[in-house]
Amino acid sequence: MQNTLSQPKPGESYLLWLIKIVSGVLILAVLIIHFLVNHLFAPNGLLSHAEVVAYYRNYPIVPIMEGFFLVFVVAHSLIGSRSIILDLRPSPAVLKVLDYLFIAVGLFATAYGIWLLFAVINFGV
Amino acid sequence: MSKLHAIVIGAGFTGVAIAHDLALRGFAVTVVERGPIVNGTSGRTHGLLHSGARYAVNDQESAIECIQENQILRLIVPDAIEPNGGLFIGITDEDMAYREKFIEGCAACRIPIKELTPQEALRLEPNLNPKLQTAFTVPDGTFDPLRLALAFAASAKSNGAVFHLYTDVVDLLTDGQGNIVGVKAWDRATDKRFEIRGDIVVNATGAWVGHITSMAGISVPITPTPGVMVAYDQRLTQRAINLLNKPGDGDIVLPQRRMMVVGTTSFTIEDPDYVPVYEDHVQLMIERGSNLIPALRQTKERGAYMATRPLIGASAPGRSISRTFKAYDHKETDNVEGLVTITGGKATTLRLMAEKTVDLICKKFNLNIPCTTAETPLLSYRKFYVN
Amino acid sequence: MTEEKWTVKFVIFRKKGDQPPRYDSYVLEVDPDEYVIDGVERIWAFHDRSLIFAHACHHSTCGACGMRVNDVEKLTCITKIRDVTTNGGSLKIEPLRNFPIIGDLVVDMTRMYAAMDRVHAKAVHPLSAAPLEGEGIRPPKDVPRNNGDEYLRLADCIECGLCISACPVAGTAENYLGPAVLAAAQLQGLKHNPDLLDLVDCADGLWRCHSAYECTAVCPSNVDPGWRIMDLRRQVVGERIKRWFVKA
Amino acid sequence: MDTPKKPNTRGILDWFDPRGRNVGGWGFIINRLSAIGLTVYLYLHLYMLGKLAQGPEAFDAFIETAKQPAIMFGEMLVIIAGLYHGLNGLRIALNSFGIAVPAQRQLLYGVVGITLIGTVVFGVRMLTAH
Repeated sequence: MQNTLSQPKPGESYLLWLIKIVSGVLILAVLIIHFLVNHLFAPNGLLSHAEVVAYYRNYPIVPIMEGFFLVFVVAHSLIGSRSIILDLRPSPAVLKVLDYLFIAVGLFATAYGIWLLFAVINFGV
Repeated sequence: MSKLHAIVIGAGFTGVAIAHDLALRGFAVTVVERGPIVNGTSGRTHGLLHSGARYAVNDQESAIECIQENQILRLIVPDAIEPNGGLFIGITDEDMAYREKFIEGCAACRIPIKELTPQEALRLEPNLNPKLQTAFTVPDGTFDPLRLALAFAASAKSNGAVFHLYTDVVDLLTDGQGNIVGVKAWDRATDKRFEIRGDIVVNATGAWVGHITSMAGISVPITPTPGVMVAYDQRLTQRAINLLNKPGDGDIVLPQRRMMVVGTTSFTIEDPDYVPVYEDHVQLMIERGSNLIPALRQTKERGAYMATRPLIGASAPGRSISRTFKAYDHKETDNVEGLVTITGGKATTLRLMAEKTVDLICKKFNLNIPCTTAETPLLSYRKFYVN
Repeated sequence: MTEEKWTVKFVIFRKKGDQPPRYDSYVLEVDPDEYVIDGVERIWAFHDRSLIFAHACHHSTCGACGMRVNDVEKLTCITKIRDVTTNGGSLKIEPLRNFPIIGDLVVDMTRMYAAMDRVHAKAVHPLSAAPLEGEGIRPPKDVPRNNGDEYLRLADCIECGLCISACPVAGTAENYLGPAVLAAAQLQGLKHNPDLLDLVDCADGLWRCHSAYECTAVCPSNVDPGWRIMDLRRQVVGERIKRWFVKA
Repeated sequence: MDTPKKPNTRGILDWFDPRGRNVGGWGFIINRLSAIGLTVYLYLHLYMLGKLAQGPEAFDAFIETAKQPAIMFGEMLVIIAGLYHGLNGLRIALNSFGIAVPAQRQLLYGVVGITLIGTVVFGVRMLTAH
C-alpha cells in the first residue's frame, strides 16, 4: 500500500477502451448479419467441407465479412484480456512482455485466419 | 534544551485542539485515545457552530466566547463548515416576550443580528413554520464534527504530534510521591501494553475526566449530561433554525449535508460509556422540531443518537478559567504535580479551551510563548492520514 | 419504534496485530429499531473492552462507521437492525474490504484519502454545484442568495469507503482510484479542471471500472458513483476526441 | 499503531464471489466469466477451423465428433455466453456514454431475458436439426 499514489501511469487509455467498445458493437452487428445471411443462403447449415467451400466461393462478400469479423473479435478479445490482466496490477515489466505477446498473438491469429480464408476459397483449385 | 513532552489523554475536540496548540508552541506531543478521533461526545455533537445568540440572555460569557470562536473557526477550518448563518424564529406570544431580552443580549455580546418580517423569513426559508411572528438572522453555521477534529489533529501531526488511537490509558505512572510522570497504555489494535513518560499529562477526556483522575485518587465534580439528537433524511433549510426563547429541549434544527438534525434533551447519568437512545426523547424531537419546520413530519428518520455533555458541578473546586469550561492544575487543587484536567465547554469553543489550557501549562513551566492558533489556518482533514 | 425485543447473535470479526483473525459471537437483546452501531458499541461497553471499531457522528455525516454487515457494506449508524436480520437471527460484522486492517473492525483508508486529495475533491460545495432536486426544497435559483454569497454545503460524499470495499475490482487493482474518487472528479467536471483528465484517463483510473454498479448499490450518501463514473467516461472520450481536432 | 500494509482482499475471488452482491454485481460476474470462456473458445475455434485447410476428410470427421452431446452442450454454452456478453456489452457501452445509467438494472434484466429466449430458440433449433 502506498501513501502517495504514483503519477498517473499510461498503459490503458480512452483509445484502447474505445476500440474495445467499437469493436464489440461491430462484432454484434456482423454476427447478426452473419446469422441472417447464413439463414438465407445456407438454410441447411454448413456441416460439410464441400458446403463451406461452395458457400465461400459463391458469395465473395461472406469471406470478406468473415475477415473483418476475425479482426474485430481478435482485437476485442486481446484488449479485453489485457484489461482483465490490468485488474491484477501487473508490474510494468510483466505488462510490457504481455503487450508484445498480445501483439504477436493478434498478428498471428489475423494472418492465420486470412490464410485460412484463402485456403478454403482456393481449396482444390 | 530538549522539548517538553506533553501527553494528552483523549482525542475529542479538546484533546485535538490542545495537541495542535501544544505542538505549535513547541511541545513534543503524544495523544492517547481509546477509540478513533472524536468517538465520544465530540463526534456526536449536534454540529451547530454557535453564534452565541442562544446564550446571549442567560450566559453572556459563553455567548461572547461563541461569537468570537465562530468567527475564528470559519477562517481557519473552512472545509468542515457550512457557513450559511441561522435564524431565531418566534412563533408564540411567549416567544415574542423573549424578543426584547434577545435583542439586548445580542447587542451586549456583539452578536450581529437582523430582524426580518415573517414574509422575508419565509422567502429565505420557505419550509419554516408559516405561523412565525418574527425572525432574526444570526451568524450560525453547521460543522462536520469528525472533519473539524481531524483538521486540528492533522495540523498537530504535521508539527510532530504522535497519535495512539485505540489505546486505553489503564493507569497513571507516578514518581513514588504521588506526582504523575506518564501513563500506562494498552494498544487494543495490536493488544500491546506499554508506558509513555512525559513532563505533563493533560486529561482532556470530557465526560470521562473522573475515570482518569480517579487513577490518581482525585475526584472532579463532573455531571455527565446526555441529550438525544435525531437526523432526518431531507434538507429543508439552508440555515440553522433556533426557537426564539430560552434554551430548551428540541429547539434547534439544523441542516447538514442532505439532512436535518434536531436536538436536544438533557438528563443526567452516572456512567457515560454507553447511553441508550430513549424512544420518548426521539418522539419529543419530532414534536419540537416540527414546531419550527412542519415539513419535518414528512421526512424519514435517518439516525438517532446520544451525546454526553460534560457539565461541571456548581461547587467545583480549583481555579476556574471561566464559567463555561474549567482547567484544573491538580498541583493547586490536590497537590498532585504533573496532571492538568480540562473539561466542560462546547464544540464551538474548542480552540479557546485549548488556548487557555496550554496557557496554564506554559505558566507552570514558566514559559512565555503566545498562542497562535487563532491566526493559523488548519490543514485539510485528509492530511491526518496522508503525509 | 416499539417495545419489541429481539435476540440477535452478533458474529464479530476479530484480529489483533499479526495474530490470525477469528470470529467472536455475542448474543444481545436488542430493539429491532436500534442501529447496528448501537449493538457493536454495547458489545464493547458490556462484553469485551478489547474490541475496536470506528465511529464518530452516529448520523451519517462523518462516514467513519462503515462495516460489512452480513456480507454487504453498510454505514452502521443508519442501518436499523430490523433491516438486516430477524429475531433469533445473526449479524456477521466484518471490516471493510480492500483496505489494510488496523485491528478488529477498523481499516486504514489512507489510500482513499490520498486519492481524494489527488483529485482535490472538495469537502464543501456551493449549493449550485451540489443541488438538492426532489428534496422538498425549492431549487436554489428561487431562493435569494445569502447576503450576496452563495450557500455552501458539505459534500454528499462522506468518504466512508463503502464503495471501494464493494467494488469487485478494487481488491485486485490496488492502485485503482476507486468509485468515490472518480465520482469526486466527475463532480468537479473536466471542463473546469482539465488537469484531472490525465489523472482519470489512465490504467489506474476510469478504465478499471467494469460497470458492476456495486458502488452505487452500497453508497449511503446519494453520491451514485456508478453513474458519475459513466458520465466521466463520456466527458473523457468527448474531450479526447475534441483534441484530435483542436490542439489543447 | 503498527499499520499492516496489505489490503484486506481475497484477490480474484472478489471478482466472482456473488455473496452480498447486487444485480449489477451479478452482471459483472457473468460478463467476466463469459469473457474468459469466449476468449478460450475463440482460439480453440480458430485452431479447429484449421481442419478446413486439411481437406474434406479431416473437416468432416471433426464435424462428426462435434455432434457428440458433450460438444453440443459446449456449443450451447458458447451461444449463451455470446448472447449475454454481446447484449451486456451493449448495455455497458450505452451506459458508458452516459445513456440510461439509472436504468442499468432494468437493462440487465432485459439482457438476461433476451439471452434466455435466445437460448431456448437456439436449443430447439439445435435439437431439431439433428
